[in-house]
Amino acid sequence: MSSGWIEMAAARDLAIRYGFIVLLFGLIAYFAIAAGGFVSPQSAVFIFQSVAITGVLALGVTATLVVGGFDLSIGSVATSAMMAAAYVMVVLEQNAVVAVTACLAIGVIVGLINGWLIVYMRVPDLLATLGMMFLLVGLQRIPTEGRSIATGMTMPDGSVANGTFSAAFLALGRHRFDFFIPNLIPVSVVVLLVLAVLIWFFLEYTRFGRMMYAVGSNERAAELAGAPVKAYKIWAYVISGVFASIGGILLAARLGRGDIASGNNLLLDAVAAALIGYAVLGAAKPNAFGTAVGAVFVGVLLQGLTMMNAPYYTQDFIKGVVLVVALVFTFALSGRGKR
Amino acid sequence: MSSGWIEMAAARDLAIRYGFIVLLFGLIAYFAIAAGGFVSPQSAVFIFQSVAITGVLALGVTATLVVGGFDLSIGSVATSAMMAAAYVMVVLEQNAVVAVTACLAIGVIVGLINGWLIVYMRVPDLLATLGMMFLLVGLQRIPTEGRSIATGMTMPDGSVANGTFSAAFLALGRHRFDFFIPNLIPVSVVVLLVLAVLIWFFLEYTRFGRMMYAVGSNERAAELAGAPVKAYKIWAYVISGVFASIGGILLAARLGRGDIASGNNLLLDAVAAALIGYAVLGAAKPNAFGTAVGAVFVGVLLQGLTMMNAPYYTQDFIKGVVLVVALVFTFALSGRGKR
Amino acid sequence: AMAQDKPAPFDKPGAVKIALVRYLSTGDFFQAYLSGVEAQAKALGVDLRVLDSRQDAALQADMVDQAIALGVQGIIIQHGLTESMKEAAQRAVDAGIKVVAFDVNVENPKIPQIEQSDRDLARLALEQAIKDNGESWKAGYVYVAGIAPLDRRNETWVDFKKKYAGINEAAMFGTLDNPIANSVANQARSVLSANPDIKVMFAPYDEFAKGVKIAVDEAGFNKDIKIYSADISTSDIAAMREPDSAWAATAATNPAVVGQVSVRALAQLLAGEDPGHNVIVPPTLITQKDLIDKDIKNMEDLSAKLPQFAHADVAMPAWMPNPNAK
Amino acid sequence: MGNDAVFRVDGLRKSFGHIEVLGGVSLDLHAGEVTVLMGANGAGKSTLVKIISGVYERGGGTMSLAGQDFALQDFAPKTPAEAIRAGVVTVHQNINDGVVADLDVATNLTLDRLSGSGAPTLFNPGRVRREAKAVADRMELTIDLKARISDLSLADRQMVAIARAMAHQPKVLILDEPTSSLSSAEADRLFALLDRLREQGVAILYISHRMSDIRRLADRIVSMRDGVISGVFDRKPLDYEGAVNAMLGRKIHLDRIVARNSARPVLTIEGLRIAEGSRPISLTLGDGEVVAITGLVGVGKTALAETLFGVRKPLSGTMVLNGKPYAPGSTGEAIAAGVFLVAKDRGENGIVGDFNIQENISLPFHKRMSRLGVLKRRIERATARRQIQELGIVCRSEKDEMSALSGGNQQKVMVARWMSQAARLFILDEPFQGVDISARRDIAAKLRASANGRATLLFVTELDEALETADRILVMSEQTIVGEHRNADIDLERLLAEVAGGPSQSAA
Ligand SMILES: Nc1ncnc2c1ncn2[C@@H]1O[C@H](COP(=O)(O)OP(=O)(O)OP(=O)(O)O)[C@@H](O)[C@H]1O
Ligand SMILES: Nc1ncnc2c1ncn2[C@@H]1O[C@H](COP(=O)(O)OP(=O)(O)OP(=O)(O)O)[C@@H](O)[C@H]1O
Ligand SMILES: [Mg+2]
Ligand SMILES: [Mg+2]
Repeated sequence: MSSGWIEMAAARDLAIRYGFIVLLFGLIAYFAIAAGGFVSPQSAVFIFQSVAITGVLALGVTATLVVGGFDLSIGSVATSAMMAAAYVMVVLEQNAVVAVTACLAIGVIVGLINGWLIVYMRVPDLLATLGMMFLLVGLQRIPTEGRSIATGMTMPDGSVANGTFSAAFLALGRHRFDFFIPNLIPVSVVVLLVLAVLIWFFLEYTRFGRMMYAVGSNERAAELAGAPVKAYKIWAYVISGVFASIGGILLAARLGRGDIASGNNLLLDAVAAALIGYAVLGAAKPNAFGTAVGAVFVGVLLQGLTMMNAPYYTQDFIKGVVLVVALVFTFALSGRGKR
Repeated sequence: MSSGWIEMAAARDLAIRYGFIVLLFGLIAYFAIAAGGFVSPQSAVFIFQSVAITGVLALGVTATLVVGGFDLSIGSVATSAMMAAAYVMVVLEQNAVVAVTACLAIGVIVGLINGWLIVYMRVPDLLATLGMMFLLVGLQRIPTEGRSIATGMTMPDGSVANGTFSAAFLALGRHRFDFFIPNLIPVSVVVLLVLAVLIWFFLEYTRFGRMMYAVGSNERAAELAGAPVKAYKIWAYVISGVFASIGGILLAARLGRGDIASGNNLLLDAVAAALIGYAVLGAAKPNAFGTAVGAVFVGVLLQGLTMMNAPYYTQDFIKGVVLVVALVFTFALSGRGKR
Repeated sequence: AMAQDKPAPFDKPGAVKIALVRYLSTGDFFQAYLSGVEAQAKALGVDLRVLDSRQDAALQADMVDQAIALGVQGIIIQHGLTESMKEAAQRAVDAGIKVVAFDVNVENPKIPQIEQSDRDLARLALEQAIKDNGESWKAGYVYVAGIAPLDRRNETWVDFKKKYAGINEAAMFGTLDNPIANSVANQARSVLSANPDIKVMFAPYDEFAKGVKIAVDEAGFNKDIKIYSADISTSDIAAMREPDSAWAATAATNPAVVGQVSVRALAQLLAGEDPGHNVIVPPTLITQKDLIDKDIKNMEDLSAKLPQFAHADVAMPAWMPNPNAK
Repeated sequence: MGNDAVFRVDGLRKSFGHIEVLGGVSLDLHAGEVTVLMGANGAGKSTLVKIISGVYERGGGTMSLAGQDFALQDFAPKTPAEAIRAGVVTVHQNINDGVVADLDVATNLTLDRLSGSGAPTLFNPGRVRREAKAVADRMELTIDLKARISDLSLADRQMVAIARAMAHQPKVLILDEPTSSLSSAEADRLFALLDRLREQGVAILYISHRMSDIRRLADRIVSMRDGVISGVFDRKPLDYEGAVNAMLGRKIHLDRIVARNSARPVLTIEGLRIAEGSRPISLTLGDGEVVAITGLVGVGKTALAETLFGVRKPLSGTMVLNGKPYAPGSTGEAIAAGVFLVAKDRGENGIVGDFNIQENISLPFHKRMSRLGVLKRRIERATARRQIQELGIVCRSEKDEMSALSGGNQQKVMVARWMSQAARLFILDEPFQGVDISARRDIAAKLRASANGRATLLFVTELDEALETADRILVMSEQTIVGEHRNADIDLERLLAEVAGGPSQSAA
C-alpha cells in the first residue's frame, strides 16, 4: 500500500510538472491532424511572430509579478511607444536610432515613475499603474489631437508631416533571418526569444533575480538580509516599462504607422500569458519560462482555431475554457497556489 | 515645539482624511465657475446617472477586494447579463421578470464558479477571473453568432426574432422618479444609491462584513478564530457577480437591446472607482463609501471636462493625472498603503 | 457668402449654438468627421459643443438631455444605437430642437438621416473586384457581426455571393481586438496558411484591410492576392501605393465631407429649409491605379485630384458657405 | 481529581507525504489540571495541536471529548470553528495566525464571537468595544482598544490572542508556546489567569520549552519524542529531569560556562540615543566575547539591535567598529561591514516563505556566492548542508519548504543563515524563540565556540538564556543600559531589580 501511495504521489507530481506542456503538445498534435498546413516551419515561425509583441510585454510584467507587484500600464506604454516612434520619424523626420531611443526612454521614464509612486509614495501597485494607464492613453493622443500618424498626414496646425518610417526601423518588423530555410525568422521572433532567454536567465540564475523573488515573497525579510528592496522594486517596473516599449517598437515596425489604439487587449493578452506561466512546470509562481510557454500556448490555440475557421467569439470562449481547465488542473493538484 | 508637532500631525491627519473630499468639492466649485450650467439638479442627476452602471460594478468588486481577492470578470458578467436579458425577451419572447431572473442567475452562477475556482481549486484570483472573463466574452456571442440582439433581428438559423423588450424592463433604464422636480431621478441612480447604502452597511455594520475584512487581512487567523473562510470568500464573488449582473440589467434597460459593442470600458472604470475609494477618508483599504465617492468623482471630472469642451483624449489624460496626484497625496501622507 | 446674406438665424454670427453628440470618437475616421463638423460650423459662425460618450450608448442618450439643458438650437447625433437614441431624439424634437442623425436610424420622420451609404461602399469595392478578377474566385472575408456599418456592408457581400455563384468564401474571420490591424494580421496569417489559394480578400473596413495587407506581405503572397476594402486614410494611401501592393481598391466617402454635410443639413433645418429625409453622401471608388497615375500621396492630394471626394454637393443651398473654399 | 478525563486522544496518527509525524499518540487531559506537553523541536507537538483544533485532518486514531453528561463522546472537528464550538480553544504557536493585523484590538478580541453562528448579525461598534473591554479587563490588558494590531508589538499581539481564547470559557484550552515572546511580567499575568481557569475546572494543555513556565504550571508532564509519547510524569513532586530526558531520549548535561574577558574592542558605542528623551548608551564589545542584553519587552532592545544593523538611525552618538567610524545607512552596508543580525519574529522578519531551506540560508550572502552576478548553486547547497548538520535542523533535505518545518527548526534555519559566514559583530535578537532546551544549549555552545574573531551581542528577555550563553550581561530599561554584570557569581537580586525598574528603584 505504501508503495502504491508513493507511485500515486509521483504520478501527481508528474502531472503537475508536465501537465501543461503535455496539453500544449496535445493541442499541437490535434491541430496538426485537424487543420491542414498547421505543421510547417513557416507555421511555427508564424505562431511565434503572432505572439512576439504580447510575449515581450508578458515577460516584462513577469518581472513586476516576481517582486509582488503588478503593472497595468504595459499596454498603454506599448501604444505610447508606437506613437512616439511614428511621431519622431514622421513628424520630426528623425532616423530609426532616434526613434528607438525615444521609445526606450519612454519605457524607462514610465517605469521609474511607476516605481517611484509605488515605492516612495506607497501607492498600491494596481492603483498607480492604472492611473498611469489612463494618463498615457490620453497623453499619446495629444500631439496629433487623436489622429493616427502616417506619412503625409495633416497636423492639427494644418501643416503636412512629410517624414517617413526609415527602412531600418521597418526592418525591425519585416526583415527575416535565414535559418535553414531562407528568409525564415522575423526580427520580432528573435527579439522575443532573446528577451525571454535574458529575463529567464536573469530571474533564475543571477543573484539579482533571486533577490527579486525574495522581495516578492517577504519584503521585510529581504530588507533585513541586506537587499536594497526599494531599488529592486523600482527596477522591476523599469524592466516592465522597457519591455513594453520594445513591444511598442515592434508594433510600430509591423504596422508602419502610429495607430490610435488603447492597448487594452495587449494588456489582457500579456497578463494572460504571464498568469498561465504560473501553471507551467508546476511553478505556481511567476516565472519567465512559464510566461514564454504561456504566450506560445495562446498563439498555438488562436492560430489553430483560426485555421479551422472558428469565429472570433468561439476563440475567446475556448481560450477562457482552456485557461480555466489548465489552471484548475495545476493548482488544484499542486495544492499550493496563492500569489 | 512639541505642540507644533502635534498640530502638524493633526493637520496631516486632516489632510489624509478629508483631502480627497476637499479635492472633489474643489473640482465641483471649479467647474461651477468655469462651465456654465454645471450646477443644477439635472446636472447632478446626470453625473450620478452617468456613473450608475460602473458604480454598481465597482461596489461589487469592492466586496472581492475586501476579502483580499479581485474580480476581472465583472465587465463581462455585465455584458453577458445584458445579452441574456435581450435574448430572453427578444428571442424567447419572455417577460421582464424572467429576464431579470435570468440575469441575476448568471451573476450568481458566475460568482459561484469564480469562488469555487479560487477557494477550492486554489487558482489565484486574477487568473481565475481572467479566464472567466475570456470565457464569458466568447460565450455571450455564441447564441447569436456575434450579432447584437434587437427586435426583428435575423437569427443564425434564418428565423426572425420578434420579441420585444417589455415596457416594464425598459422602465428600469428610463423611468424617472419625481423628487421636488418632476421626472428627476432615474431608476438607475436609485439602484446605485440603494446598493451603495446596502453594501456599505453590510461591510461596516454587520458581523459578516467585519469578518470579510478579517478574511482579507489574515485568512488564516480568521479561519483559526472559527470563521468559515471559504464561505465568506465565495460569498464575496457571488456579491460581485450579482452586482455586475445588476449593472448588466441596467445597461440592457437603457440600451433597449443586447449590443455586443457596449460595455468595453466597464471593467477598467469600475476598478478605477473602487481603487480611488482607497483614498477616501484615508481608509487605505477597500471600502464601499470610498468606492461610491470614487465613482462620483470620475463622473464629476468627465462631466466637467465635457462641458468645458475638452476633447476625449484629454479626458483620459486628466483622469489619469488626477488619479495619480490624489493617490500620491493620500498614500504618501498616510504612510500606510499596501494592499 | 457674407453673414448678412444668410437667412436667419445665421445672419448674426455666434447666435446659434449646436451640439454634436458622439458615440464613437477614437480613430481617424471619427477625427476627420469631427474636423469636418468643426470646419463647417466655423464657416457658418455657430457655436459648437462636442459631447462625447466614448462608446457608452446609455451615456449618449443622457448627453442629448444634457445638450437640451445647455440650451442648444440644434443637435447632431453621430452614431449610436437605435434603441437607446430613439426616445432621446424624440425628447429633443419635442423640446423644439432641430436634430439630424448620422449613421444611426432614430426612426423619426422629423429627423433627417445623414448616411455614407455603406451598401454603396461595399458595392463599389466588390464591383471592382469582379472587374479585376472575373466572376469566380476563392475569397477571404473579414467581418465582425454586431457593428452597424459592418452589418450593412455585410448585406451587400451576402447579395454578391448569391449573385455570383463563382465566389467561394473559404474563410471568414475578424476581430476588434486593439490594435485592430495587428490582431487581424495575426488571424489573416493563419487563414492564409490554411488557404494558400485565396485570390481575393474582402476587408470592408480599412483597419481590417491594413491587417490583411500586413499578413499578405509577411506570407509573401502580395502578388497573388488582391485586397478590396472600404474607407481611406493617409496611411492607407501609402499602403496602397507601395510597389506590388496587394491592396487593389477601396471605396470611401470623405469623413470630413460627411461631417460638413451633417452640419449643413442641420443648418438648413434651422433656417427653415428641408434637406430631405435621407441625405446621402455618395462614395468614391479609389483604385491603386488612380493613386499611382495621379500621384496621390495623401488625403489632401486625394481631395485635390478627385474632386468628387473633396466635396459633395449635398445640402448645399446657395447661401451655404463652403468651408473648402479658400 | 485526575481520573476523569475530559478529553482523550487514542492512537492518533498523522503523515505528511510519506513521512510519519505522529505515530500513534495517546493522551488524556483532566479537568482542572495543567498538562504540560514537552518535546524537542519537530517532535510533533504543534501537529497534534492542529489535529485537535480541527486544522489538520488526522491520519488515524480517535479523539473524544466529555459531553454535558461528562461521558466521553467522539470528537472529530473538521474545521477550527467546530472545535471552538465544542469548547476546545487553541492559541497556536505562530502568533500572527492568532490576530488580524489590519483590524483594531477590539475587533480582534471579539473575533470569534463575530464569526460564531450565534452572534447578532449587526456589528455594533459600541457593544463590540464593551465586550472587548470585558475580555481585556479579565486579562488585565492595558492596550488601547482602538489601536490597530499592526501597530502593536508581538508581545501585545500574543496577549490579544490569548485573551480572546480565555474569554471563551473553554472546556479544553490548548496553548502552544504562548510565552515565547512574552516578558516575565506578562507571563506572570498569564499564569495567574491559568490558575484561575484551572480552579474553574478547565483542562489545559500547555506546550513550552521554558523550564520556568513548566515548573510554575505543571500538574502533570507528558513527554513526546519523534511522534510518540515517551513518558508521563504525574507523581508529585514532578520529575522534571526525567521528563526532559524522556523527551530527548538521553541525558542532558549542564556545563557551567566560564566567563571570558576580552581585551581587543570590536565595537565601541559612545553616547548613543535610540529614542526621544532616553538617556544615552555607551558600551564596548570585545573580540571573542558574548554579551547578552536583557530587559523587559518594549525597553528598546530591538531598537538598539536595529540601530546597530542600519535599519534605523540613532538620534545622537557615535559607533566605532574595528577602529573605524561606523554609521550604516542600510542593512546592506551593515552586512558589508561584517555586522549580522538574526532578527526576532522570524515569520515577519526572517523567513522567505517561497524559498526552501537552502535559499533561505544563502539569502544575505548572494554576493559572496556568485560570480559576475550568477549564483553558484553548488556552493549554496554545500553551505546549506553544512549548516543543517551544524545546527541539527530536522528536515528531509535542504530543498524542503520552510512551511514543512516545525517552529523551532525554522528558527534554527534563521540562526544557521547568519552563522554560515564569519561576522565581525554578530547580533542575535531573541534567537531562542521556540527552540527546545537541548537545541538552545547546542546553539549557545556553538556561539561560544565560534566566538573568536568577532563580538557577539545577544538580546534576550529570558534571564536563563542570558545566563546560559553570555560572558557579560547588560540590563536594559527605558531605552538605555542600566546595569552590567560579569556572568560569574552574579547578584541576581540586583539584576532583577534593574530589569524591573532601573537602578534608581533598586537603590531605594
Ligand atoms: N505541512 C507540513 N508538511 C510536511 N511536514 C511537516 C508539515 N508540518 C510539520 N511537518 C513536520 O512534522 C514534524 C513535526 O512538526 P511540529 O510542528 O508538530 O513540531 P513541534 O513539535 O511543534 O516542534 P517545535 O517545538 O519546533 O514547534 C516536523 O518534522 C516537521 O518538519
Ligand atoms: N516605529 C515605532 N513607532 C512607534 N513606537 C515604536 C516604534 N518602534 C518601537 N516602538 C516602541 O518603542 C519601544 C521599544 O521597542 P523595541 O521593539 O525596541 O522593544 P524591545 O525591548 O526590543 O522589545 P522586545 O522585548 O519585544 O523585543 C516599544 O514600546 C515599542 O512599542
Ligand atoms: Mg511547534
Ligand atoms: Mg526585542
